[in-house]
Amino acid sequence: MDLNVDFAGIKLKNPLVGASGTFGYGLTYEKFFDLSLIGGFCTKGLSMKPREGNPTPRICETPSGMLNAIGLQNVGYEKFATKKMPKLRKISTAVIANFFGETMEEYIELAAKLDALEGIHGLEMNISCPNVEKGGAAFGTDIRVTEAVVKGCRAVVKNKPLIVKLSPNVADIAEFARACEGSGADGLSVINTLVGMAIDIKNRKPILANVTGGLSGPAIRPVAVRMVWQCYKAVKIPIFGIGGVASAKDVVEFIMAGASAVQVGTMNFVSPDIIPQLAEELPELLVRLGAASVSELVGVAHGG
Amino acid sequence: MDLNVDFAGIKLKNPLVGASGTFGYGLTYEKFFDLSLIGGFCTKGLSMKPREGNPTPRICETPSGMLNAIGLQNVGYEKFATKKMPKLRKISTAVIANFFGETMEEYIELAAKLDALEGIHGLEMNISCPNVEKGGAAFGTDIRVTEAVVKGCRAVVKNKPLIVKLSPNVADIAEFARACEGSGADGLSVINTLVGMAIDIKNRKPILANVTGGLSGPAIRPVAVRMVWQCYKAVKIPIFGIGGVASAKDVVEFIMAGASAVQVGTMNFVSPDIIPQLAEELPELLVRLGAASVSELVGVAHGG
Amino acid sequence: MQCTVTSIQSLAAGFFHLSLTPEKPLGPITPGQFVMIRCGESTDPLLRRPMSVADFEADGSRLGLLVQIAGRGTGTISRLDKGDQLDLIGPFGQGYSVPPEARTIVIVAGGTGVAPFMTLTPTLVSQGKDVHVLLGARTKELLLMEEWFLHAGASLHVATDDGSKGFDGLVTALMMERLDHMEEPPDMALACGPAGMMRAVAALAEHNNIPCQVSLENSMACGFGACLGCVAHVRGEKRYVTVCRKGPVFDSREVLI
Amino acid sequence: MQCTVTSIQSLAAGFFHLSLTPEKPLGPITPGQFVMIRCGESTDPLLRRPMSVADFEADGSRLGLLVQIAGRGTGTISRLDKGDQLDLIGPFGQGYSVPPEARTIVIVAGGTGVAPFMTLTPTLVSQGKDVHVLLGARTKELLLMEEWFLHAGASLHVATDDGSKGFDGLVTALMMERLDHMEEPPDMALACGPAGMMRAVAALAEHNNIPCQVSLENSMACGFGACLGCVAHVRGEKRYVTVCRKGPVFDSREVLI
Ligand SMILES: Cc1cc2nc3c(=O)[nH]c(=O)nc-3n(C[C@H](O)[C@H](O)[C@H](O)COP(=O)(O)OP(=O)(O)OC[C@H]3O[C@@H](n4cnc5c(N)ncnc54)[C@H](O)[C@@H]3O)c2cc1C
Ligand SMILES: Cc1cc2nc3c(=O)[nH]c(=O)nc-3n(C[C@H](O)[C@H](O)[C@H](O)COP(=O)(O)OP(=O)(O)OC[C@H]3O[C@@H](n4cnc5c(N)ncnc54)[C@H](O)[C@@H]3O)c2cc1C
Ligand SMILES: Cc1cc2nc3c(=O)[nH]c(=O)nc-3n(C[C@H](O)[C@H](O)[C@H](O)COP(=O)(O)O)c2cc1C
Ligand SMILES: Cc1cc2nc3c(=O)[nH]c(=O)nc-3n(C[C@H](O)[C@H](O)[C@H](O)COP(=O)(O)O)c2cc1C
Ligand code: FES
Ligand code: FES
Repeated sequence: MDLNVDFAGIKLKNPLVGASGTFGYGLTYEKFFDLSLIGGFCTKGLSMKPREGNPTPRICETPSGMLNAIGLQNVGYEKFATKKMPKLRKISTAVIANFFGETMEEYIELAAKLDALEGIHGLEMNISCPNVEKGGAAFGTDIRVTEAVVKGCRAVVKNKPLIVKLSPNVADIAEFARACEGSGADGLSVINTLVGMAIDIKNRKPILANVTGGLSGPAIRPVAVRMVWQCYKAVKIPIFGIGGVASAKDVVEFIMAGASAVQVGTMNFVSPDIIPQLAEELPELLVRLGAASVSELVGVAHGG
Repeated sequence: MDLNVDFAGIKLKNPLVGASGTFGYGLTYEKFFDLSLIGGFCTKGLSMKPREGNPTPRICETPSGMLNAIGLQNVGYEKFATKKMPKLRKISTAVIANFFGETMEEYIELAAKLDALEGIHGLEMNISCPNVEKGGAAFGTDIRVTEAVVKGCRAVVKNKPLIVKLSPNVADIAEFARACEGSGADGLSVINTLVGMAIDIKNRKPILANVTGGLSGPAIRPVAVRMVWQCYKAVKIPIFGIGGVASAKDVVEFIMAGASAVQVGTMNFVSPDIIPQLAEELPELLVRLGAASVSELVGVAHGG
Repeated sequence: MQCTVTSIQSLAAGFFHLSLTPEKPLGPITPGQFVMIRCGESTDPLLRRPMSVADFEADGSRLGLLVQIAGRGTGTISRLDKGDQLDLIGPFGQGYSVPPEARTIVIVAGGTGVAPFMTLTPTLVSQGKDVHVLLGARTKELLLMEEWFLHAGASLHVATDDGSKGFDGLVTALMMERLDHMEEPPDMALACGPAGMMRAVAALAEHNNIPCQVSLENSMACGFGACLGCVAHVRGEKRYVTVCRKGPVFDSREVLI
Repeated sequence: MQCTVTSIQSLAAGFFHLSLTPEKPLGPITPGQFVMIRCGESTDPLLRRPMSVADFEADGSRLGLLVQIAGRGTGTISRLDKGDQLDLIGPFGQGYSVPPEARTIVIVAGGTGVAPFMTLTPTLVSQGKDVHVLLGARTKELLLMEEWFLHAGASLHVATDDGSKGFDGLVTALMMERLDHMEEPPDMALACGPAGMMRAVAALAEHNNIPCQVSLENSMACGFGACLGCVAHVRGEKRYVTVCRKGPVFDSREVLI
């Protein structure tokens, strides 16, 4: 069974990739399995400077999902490049650097650095984070800002595929997909978390210290599949399907909706070896579905 | 314990209302309990003419939720007014007429008729349905269209509270809340279903005949609570909290986020007598939380 | 309604029979009606699962279900033990209705589709009717409740897809064969099983001018007419009917199967 | 890792002890480490629940958990029977670490906080240390594992909030009283229990200049350092540490409790 996927030039040995923020810098999972078994992973979202993230509580379980308000805690570019990369270069798996900035300049500066960093196979721009220059609304919910930041990064990212991770908190995701494609993106990641919240009724206040958080897990899968479907209709660049993947069936669901590969997030917390497990189960399911490769199923649910 | 709520002039004997499309025309639930035990209910969405709805399959279960694409099947205004209302007038519970139109004119025509219909306590405008004049995008995802249709209905609804039910499939729900308030709405219902979909991997096509459907149930509760929270900050008119209510705890969560009352939808399917059950459990929970009435808890999670 | 599991018995690989005693009698039941069962207390799976009432006491003080393990919900139920509780609501829907003047009845059942006929067959026999039961399954081991129908006094014919027992082929082919054998066409056909089988039985019955009732297994969210999710198309009209309320048993000419 | 339940025993209303045999030994365990257990196969509840390892074999070929029914997850676990399977991963985190030179140890445990001390206490006693165990609970019936600690050779003192047994008051008040009674301050204090109790024990220990280790029970999504959800504030710095990886046991002066 051919599980290989060429995702915008990134060679994945299977279509299963660890999602940003749920996979650390990869090494956390080494105690559970051999990282070379998986297609690749996206790093925890990187910023120029280290960030300590939000106060606690940062997480909260919800029906078939969870809320997180980690606040983009990360070690920062320098430490990532000097402490994590040397180890990651030795592992035969695709390393995709997820990154963000608080300002347009920070995005561009970091994109340029990551583009030059040896051992990084692709860049994934997280545009769901607050734009401090624009009063804190997410970059990725304003179409003009999205275009500007993608174009800005595109101009400096010359060696590696540039993937844009879309925010689902918009009315028309297809419009954003087209804007990213038009601004030079090589691929899309669909979707980031939905904004949600929960209340601590005993203490009469939001559970999360940050008030709102990102909803992830199986609960959001129907929304994610729909958005992948819409993006597939809208653009020609490949799409990572993300949101609640928990079984080989779910992987195929995203692929048939139009994803070239999928990312697994929250379920890594529940079953840390879920990605290699899915890689093992996938071929059998594909055979049962009469498919000889992953690629022949991409978007088939859209019909002829 | 005082469970009474005055919702924009609609007297509810408790803050528990059946959500539109999950409660038929009320009478379906008479075999499970005495309808006078509940605060009220919203009718299945009404249109001027009867509608047969979408082809099947129309529903599909998802993790802690379900997708539906019923397609707004309903008996139409005339049959509702002549066949259902005579029975409903005999029941001591608030009857809120949920309605929609395919065009601005249909909305306004129907709003005027419902405003004049005896026994209806309030009107709930569903603005999540496709605008046929504008290529099928939902009325409620375009701020100008939302304002226009709310103003249009407001002008003819002279006797009864006019509640607008918001679509959650937007980037900034607060903007829509403000637009509705500014256009004369007396209350808001937050939220309608999220757009989702699921794929039948065996047959390589969407499960729902309509391709996409509305996601409801506990899965969406965190998104709904967040949107109620945002709307409460944005407007002064009362809010129905809707989305995944399954327990008395959930009721209080919505109230503390800013809802004056809640609507229960999908969980009616699982436990047809859940609304009177919640009405029974609520007082005890309120006592445990140190509250003497529902109203004193509205929005308390926002702090002083 | 909470019910106590009074017995749970494996019938064949992936099939079992559950006997239940409700807290309070459910009230009168008609064969072909169904209950909606809750599979666990979690919100995943969220919705109740529809199950035909198989054997039962007339007042609903005891009922049996014949369950095929199809997925997570039925899997959970299969792990219940005697003494455990099961939450169900119902009975719902319209069952089979056989007019007094019908003398010869052909019953066609596939898989757990035998459930509604467990109580109906002995009733019809006791009314002096000539009842022919045709049971189908993939293979011999999966023929459910053969003994029961033998004892019920019906004339029993079985079909297996692999020919391991009885007629070699689909139960609908067996039906065709039986219709050829009968001197007079039966007054009525009653069927329950997968959609494909329902379609074939309906076509055969129509072709032979036999009034036929089929049971539909559309996906259901509520089971009692509130969600409008389960609808079937009314034949020749642009109109839907709720399977849970107007069915699940329909005259085969009434709906598109 | 699948484990077989070899026994499940109710200890008091809402508390039970679970004995488990993993498919394969988990490997070496330190008291204070924890495992993450899956509560059912559904996605609701979704996340694993952290549980301290209570009693165990050194190689992790058997382990016991002391569980308080706090909600749905632990409720599900409480209904397991002998022979059932339980899915867990771990052990994770850093346990208690008592330096060889520490001679006198005060252990303060509330509720299921006794768990990590079930194996640690006899170990410390066997090393010739003078171990004082202070157990607290709301009322007499909820004092867990008293017998165990009596047999372990520690000097045992109990406190109940309602005075129904032992010291009348909080276990931290009992600790204060014991400290007054001791001729020399102990070399070390080890504590496990609710956050409020941890704060009080830490304050007392600090006030008396006793090195103190506390165990934190922050909410955890993963348990192994991947989600960054469980962090605690490092005292005096603008920096967080993961409780699941750098803890759950910390020197009380290291983190904000
Ligand atoms: C009126 C009626 C009576 C029924 N009577 C019986 C009976 O007596 N015995 C019995 O074993 N089964 C019966 N069924 C079918 C039974 O409801 C499904 O097998 C069950 O819902 C599957 O649940 P699950 O969680 O185990 O499987 P799931 O994990 O939900 O699904 C497994 C497979 O079953 C299909 N499925 C899911 N729900 C339904 C549904 N409502 N109808 C048909 N297929 C479905 C799915 O598409 C999937 O392919 C009846 C169905 C209806 C509508
Ligand atoms: C390192 C560690 C070790 C633990 N050891 C034990 C132990 O040995 N025995 C034991 O009985 N319990 C222990 N706990 C607490 C245990 O994890 C929670 O009681 C359990 O997760 C509750 O799950 P539930 O589904 O039953 O309750 P839920 O329905 O999830 O919640 C019920 C209540 O418990 C609270 N809660 C939920 N999750 C946690 C959590 N992770 N930490 C603290 N409170 C929580 C909720 O806020 C709520 O008030 C430990 C926790 C940690 C972090
Ligand atoms: C704890 C946590 C932290 C996350 N951090 C990031 C991040 O730093 N950058 C990012 O682009 N996405 C982040 N995400 C989003 C995930 O990568 C993924 O898009 C989302 O969780 C949906 O997938 P899932 O349902 O499989 O978890 C985070 C998600 C979780 C649960
Ligand atoms: C089967 C079904 C039909 C619905 N039909 C309507 C409708 O006609 N009009 C409307 O405004 N909302 C409709 N809704 C949305 C619900 O009223 C409610 O807003 C939504 O389901 C979220 O609440 P819940 O999670 O409690 O179900 C429908 C929902 C379901 C599940
Ligand atoms: S199942 Fe809900 S209407 Fe039939
Ligand atoms: S629980 Fe996930 S990092 Fe600690």
